[in-house]
Amino acid sequence: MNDALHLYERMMLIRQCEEQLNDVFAKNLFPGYIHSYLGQEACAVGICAALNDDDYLMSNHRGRGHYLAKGMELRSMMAEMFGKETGIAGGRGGEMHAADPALGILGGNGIVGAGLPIGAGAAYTAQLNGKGQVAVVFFGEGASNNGSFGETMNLAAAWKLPLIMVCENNLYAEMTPFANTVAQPDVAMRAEGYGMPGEVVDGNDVLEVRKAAIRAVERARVGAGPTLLELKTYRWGGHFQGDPRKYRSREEEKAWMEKCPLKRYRAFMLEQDIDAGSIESIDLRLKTEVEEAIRLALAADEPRPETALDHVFAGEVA
Amino acid sequence: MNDALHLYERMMLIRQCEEQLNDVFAKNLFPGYIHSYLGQEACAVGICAALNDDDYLMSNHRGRGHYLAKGMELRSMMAEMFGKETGIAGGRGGEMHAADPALGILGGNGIVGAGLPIGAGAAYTAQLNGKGQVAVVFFGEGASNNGSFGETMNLAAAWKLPLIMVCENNLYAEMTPFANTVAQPDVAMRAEGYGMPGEVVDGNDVLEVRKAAIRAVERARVGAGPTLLELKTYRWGGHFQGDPRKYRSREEEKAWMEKCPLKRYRAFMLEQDIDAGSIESIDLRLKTEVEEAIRLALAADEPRPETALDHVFAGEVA
Amino acid sequence: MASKTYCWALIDAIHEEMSRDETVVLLGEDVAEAGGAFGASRTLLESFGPRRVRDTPISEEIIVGLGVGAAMTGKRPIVEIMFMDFLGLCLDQIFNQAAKTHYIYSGAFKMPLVIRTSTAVEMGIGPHHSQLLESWLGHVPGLKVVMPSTPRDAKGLMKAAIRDDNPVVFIEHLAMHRVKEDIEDDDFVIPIGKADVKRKGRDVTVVATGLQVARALAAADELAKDGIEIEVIDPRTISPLDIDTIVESVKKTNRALVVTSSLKPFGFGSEVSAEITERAFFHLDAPVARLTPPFAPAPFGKKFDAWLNPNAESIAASVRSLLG
Amino acid sequence: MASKTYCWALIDAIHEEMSRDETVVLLGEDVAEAGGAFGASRTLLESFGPRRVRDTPISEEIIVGLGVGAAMTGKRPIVEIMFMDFLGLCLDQIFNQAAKTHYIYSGAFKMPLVIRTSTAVEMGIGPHHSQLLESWLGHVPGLKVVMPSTPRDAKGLMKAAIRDDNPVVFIEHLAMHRVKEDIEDDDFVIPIGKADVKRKGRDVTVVATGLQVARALAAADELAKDGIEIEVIDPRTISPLDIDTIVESVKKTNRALVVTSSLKPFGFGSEVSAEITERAFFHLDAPVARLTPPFAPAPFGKKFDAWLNPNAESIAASVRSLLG
Ligand SMILES: Cc1ncc(C[n+]2csc(CCOP(=O)(O)OP(=O)(O)O)c2C)c(N)n1
Ligand SMILES: Cc1ncc(C[n+]2csc(CCOP(=O)(O)OP(=O)(O)O)c2C)c(N)n1
Ligand SMILES: [Mg+2]
Ligand SMILES: [Mg+2]
Repeated sequence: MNDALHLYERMMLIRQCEEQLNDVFAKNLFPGYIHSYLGQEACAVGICAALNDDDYLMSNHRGRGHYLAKGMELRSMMAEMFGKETGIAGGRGGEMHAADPALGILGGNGIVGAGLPIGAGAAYTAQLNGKGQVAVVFFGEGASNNGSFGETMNLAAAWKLPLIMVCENNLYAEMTPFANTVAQPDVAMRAEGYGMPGEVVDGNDVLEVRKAAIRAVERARVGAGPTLLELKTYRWGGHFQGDPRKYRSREEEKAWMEKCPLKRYRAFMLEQDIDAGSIESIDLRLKTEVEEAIRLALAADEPRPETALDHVFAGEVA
Repeated sequence: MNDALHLYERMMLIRQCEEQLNDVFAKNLFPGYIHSYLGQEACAVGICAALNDDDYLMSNHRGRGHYLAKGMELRSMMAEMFGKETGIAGGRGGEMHAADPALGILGGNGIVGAGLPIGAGAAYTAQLNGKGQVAVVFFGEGASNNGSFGETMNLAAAWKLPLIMVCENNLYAEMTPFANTVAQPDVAMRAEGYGMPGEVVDGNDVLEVRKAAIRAVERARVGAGPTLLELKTYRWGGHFQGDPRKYRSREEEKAWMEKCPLKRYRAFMLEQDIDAGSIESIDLRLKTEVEEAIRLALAADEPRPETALDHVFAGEVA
Repeated sequence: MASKTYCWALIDAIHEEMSRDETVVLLGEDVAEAGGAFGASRTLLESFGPRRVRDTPISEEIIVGLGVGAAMTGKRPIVEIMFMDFLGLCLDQIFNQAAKTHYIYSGAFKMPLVIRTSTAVEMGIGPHHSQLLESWLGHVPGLKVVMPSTPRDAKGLMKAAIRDDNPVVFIEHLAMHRVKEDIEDDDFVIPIGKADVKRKGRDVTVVATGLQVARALAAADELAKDGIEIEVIDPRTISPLDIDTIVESVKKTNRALVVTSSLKPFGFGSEVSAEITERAFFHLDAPVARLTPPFAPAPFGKKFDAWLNPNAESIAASVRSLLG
Repeated sequence: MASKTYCWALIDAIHEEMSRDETVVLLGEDVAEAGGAFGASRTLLESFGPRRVRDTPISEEIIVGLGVGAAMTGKRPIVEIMFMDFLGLCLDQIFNQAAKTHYIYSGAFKMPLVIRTSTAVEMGIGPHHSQLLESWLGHVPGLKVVMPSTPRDAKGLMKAAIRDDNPVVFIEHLAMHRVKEDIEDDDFVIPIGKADVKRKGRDVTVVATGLQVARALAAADELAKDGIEIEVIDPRTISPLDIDTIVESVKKTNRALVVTSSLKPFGFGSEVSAEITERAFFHLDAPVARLTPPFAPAPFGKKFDAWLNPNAESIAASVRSLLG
């Protein structure tokens, strides 16, 4: 698949996952909360387009987009979301946790902000390895108010770690508008004070995101240090599915849905003379693939409860 | 005493304390570590010159200068440093902890950075009270790398708290030069990204410090929000007395001692035709007062060890 | 008298205290505009305004620190840490600052601070949202820790916590938020540090906390059918623990079981066991038993939780084996 | 064979492991240029260079987080938290991240991380620098916790900790840094999870940790003069605890005393007491006794510390009262 189509394909894969999961949730077939990635597809896909398999990625509680963009296998990821035995973490991680060491995907997190220091640790490994690897850490604008954010910016800058700090600013942290918790709404502006570059990017434009990512990754690979990218975007759904979203207007939501990253990119592709047929066939294939993944996930066994006692410790080596 | 002499008097009081305590330490008569304030006198005095008794002050592990500048009674403070029964905290706080609610002095701290959120809490009280009070929190440049710093800047700015964040940048955190742990050496530059003003000030010039403090306090009193002041200064001694200071050169120390805040201010006073005699009489008086305070502290009783069980809880009101 | 949920009982408690004392304030993530992440501070913003009921950034350390500073300067703050799984981000402010300040300065500052927090134990939300960590807090001198198991207890203890001049960590069980109970309309407090005998019995003393109280009572009904009468004690306060009430009961029953949703090693059960043993050893006919989840994190999913946690059946079985 | 201090034994251990395995790195405040705030990493920067031995900012959360991320990606980091009193600033990274990652992902990531930390308990430095908090850590599944009481144990356990694929919190007693012992020159490890019987005896089992081990041995000498022979067991590992060795001893002595420098409620003594009682109840002639400081913060000054903490005399007295 060519590059242009690949970006689209990844975004559509995420879109399909998120839409179909919402349907599953509406039918009461999903166990627990869904932190939807709907509307933010261009962020994960644009960033990961700049990464290699051996680059590291640390995610957060809203991770499906990140996982899929970095290449996680769909079915075992999906099964994990449902907490099934066939899930990539054996069904113990659930909706907020999936990982794949082979792709450098270091997992999700239930603790807001906690991924930042871990991402820095992976970047330190990359620096020690000296093979030009980088680490990316995704976090929300809400997380940027946690202490871990300042510690990470400072240390990454001081050590010139190959770390790309990606803030997905979707304007809300749970039910609280970001504007209510800050005096200055651009997270990227905090970078300079710590001695690292920060950049605001249109997070709904996958090409802009990819461009910014390539610049940041380039810097990181050559030892020039970290970058903070703030991707301005929007969480179409509530904090979790079912959240009544009283804290914002339906108009605001509609305005942002107009800026749909897929719609925008589809228009661009058509301008580039990519034929509508190949786009449609991707849509159809992914729809089916995701349906199948969800079907399999629903049908899969729950883990045996006794397995709760496995893996508390790794085997000893001493 | 006029204003000009008052600044001098406070600085000299601190200077006397620090020098005489070093002597006591050298004679092995001090119980534990001394975190010397020698060289930083203009910071505490310049800032506190802008404060009223009902303004709040939160200190850190290097607190004697702050306590004295805000007006803490010398003898009970000194006795506290020695852990004596007559100490202002009953001798249980020791060298890192003294407080006086009547003067808004909320205490020292053994945990680097932990005073910042507490200072913000006092500022929130001030804001609620609506009587134009402000809160000041002192911390080192090393503390600015702790998570609490970012959290405090952000919240103080978002809530427009009447908080003056005073970073005494004395270039070292324990044995580690600040430059080794940051990419950007001006702590004040971090303020803007959080939407609050930050200012670098010559921390060895008491008049400059006072000017900056007055500006910041003014802003705070009228509800315009917090300010970050970075006072560039130098810790003449080691991190604690006895530290061999291998991490820096004797030349660097000498160069900074040339910039002695007292020497500088004395020169200014003489230029202002303040007569040398009144300066000298201050010197003499303070020397004696501090000698006396130390003599009393040394002679005072240790607290009875059983009192270790007092004050674990306050009496119940429910 | 009105029937109230655990959640509304808490809101009522805070509402009443905020009305009677204007120094009471409520700070935390989503507590104001959203009425609480779990709806447990609804109406408070409307009643008391945005200065006293205030949304904070996601900054756990300063959330508690704000409370410490405000409490030292004359306010009676309630600060909220949404899940107690997040304690690791703010524990310094709790154990070194809130709990020690009165002590260090020999009483110069009171610390009338309530740290309101929740456990979602057994709700299937996975390893970072399913922990009950009262044992950590019980190890801290200068801190009080309460954990109510009924709406009425929740209300009375919240009011006591707000009026207390010491820092109190108030642990809510989210899984109980919708449980209902009749609660009188008058002003009342439930004293911190006082256990409640939820059922009288003679054969075995069962000390149960939080979610396990109702299960112990269910087990009691079952066991009664076989003529076994257990005494169910809910300590309600984790620290300081009302060990006297427990020991008195054990002296009568000669057997004790401790049931918790928190982990066994270095846990609540160990503390109660050690205390009972120390004080009533020669009254014991059998060693104090501890019934807890096994020593592992809680994976995602309710099936795991159901398997891991004590329930009425396993409580009844433990009682029988103690007698057996 | 060479006589080594506790401090140098630790440096040697790290030196040896850094030499044999280049994935071992050391990160923390003042660990590199200054050779450690307490001199406990001297020579390591010179030997292994600034990429592997690195000074960090005063950022406790990221210090541990760096270790977590590096351990997940193939390194074997040792990260240092200067005093364990600072745990409240980094506990999330320890208990939610380091301890649970292997578990959550069903073993996809190993976590060969050592969190090196110190207690200055009993050194008179005051309330924020005098705490022993091993009980918190022992409550965390997936975490190992060791606390050596001699230079040789320190060396062998540090080497074992570095080679372990699990997160290990390594607690050093600063007050013991200058204690000396002969240590063999060959490569050896002391297995984590194995208690050490420091003295054989028949009358009372004394379980002592850290600073209290030497005092228990001193008390043993005193008591022996009166024909009382205590068995002194140093668990060395706090979690997982080698309860078998302890219980075996109690089955012989029928009496047990636990002595620690950490606080009693929800503490180490409670855990050991509960476990002994559960497993050896019918062998016990008396309740398990716990000798600890009283439940209060530690004020500034050595006199307070001396009054608060157990010592050889109070240990001997407790043993006598257990016997009689
Ligand atoms: C330390 C911590 N505090 C609070 C929460 C509860 N919580 C979960 S998601 C969330 C909002 C996060 O907002 P943001 O970082 O903007 O990410 P988004 O959900 O918008 O993607 C909060 C407060 C948590 N999980 N961890
Ligand atoms: C959280 C925490 N980390 C580390 C320490 C140990 N420590 C005490 S003072 C200090 C240096 C602080 O440096 P700075 O903030 O610049 O203040 P200064 O001592 O220079 O006045 C350190 C690391 C501590 N007390 N608390
Ligand atoms: Mg957001
Ligand atoms: Mg400094």
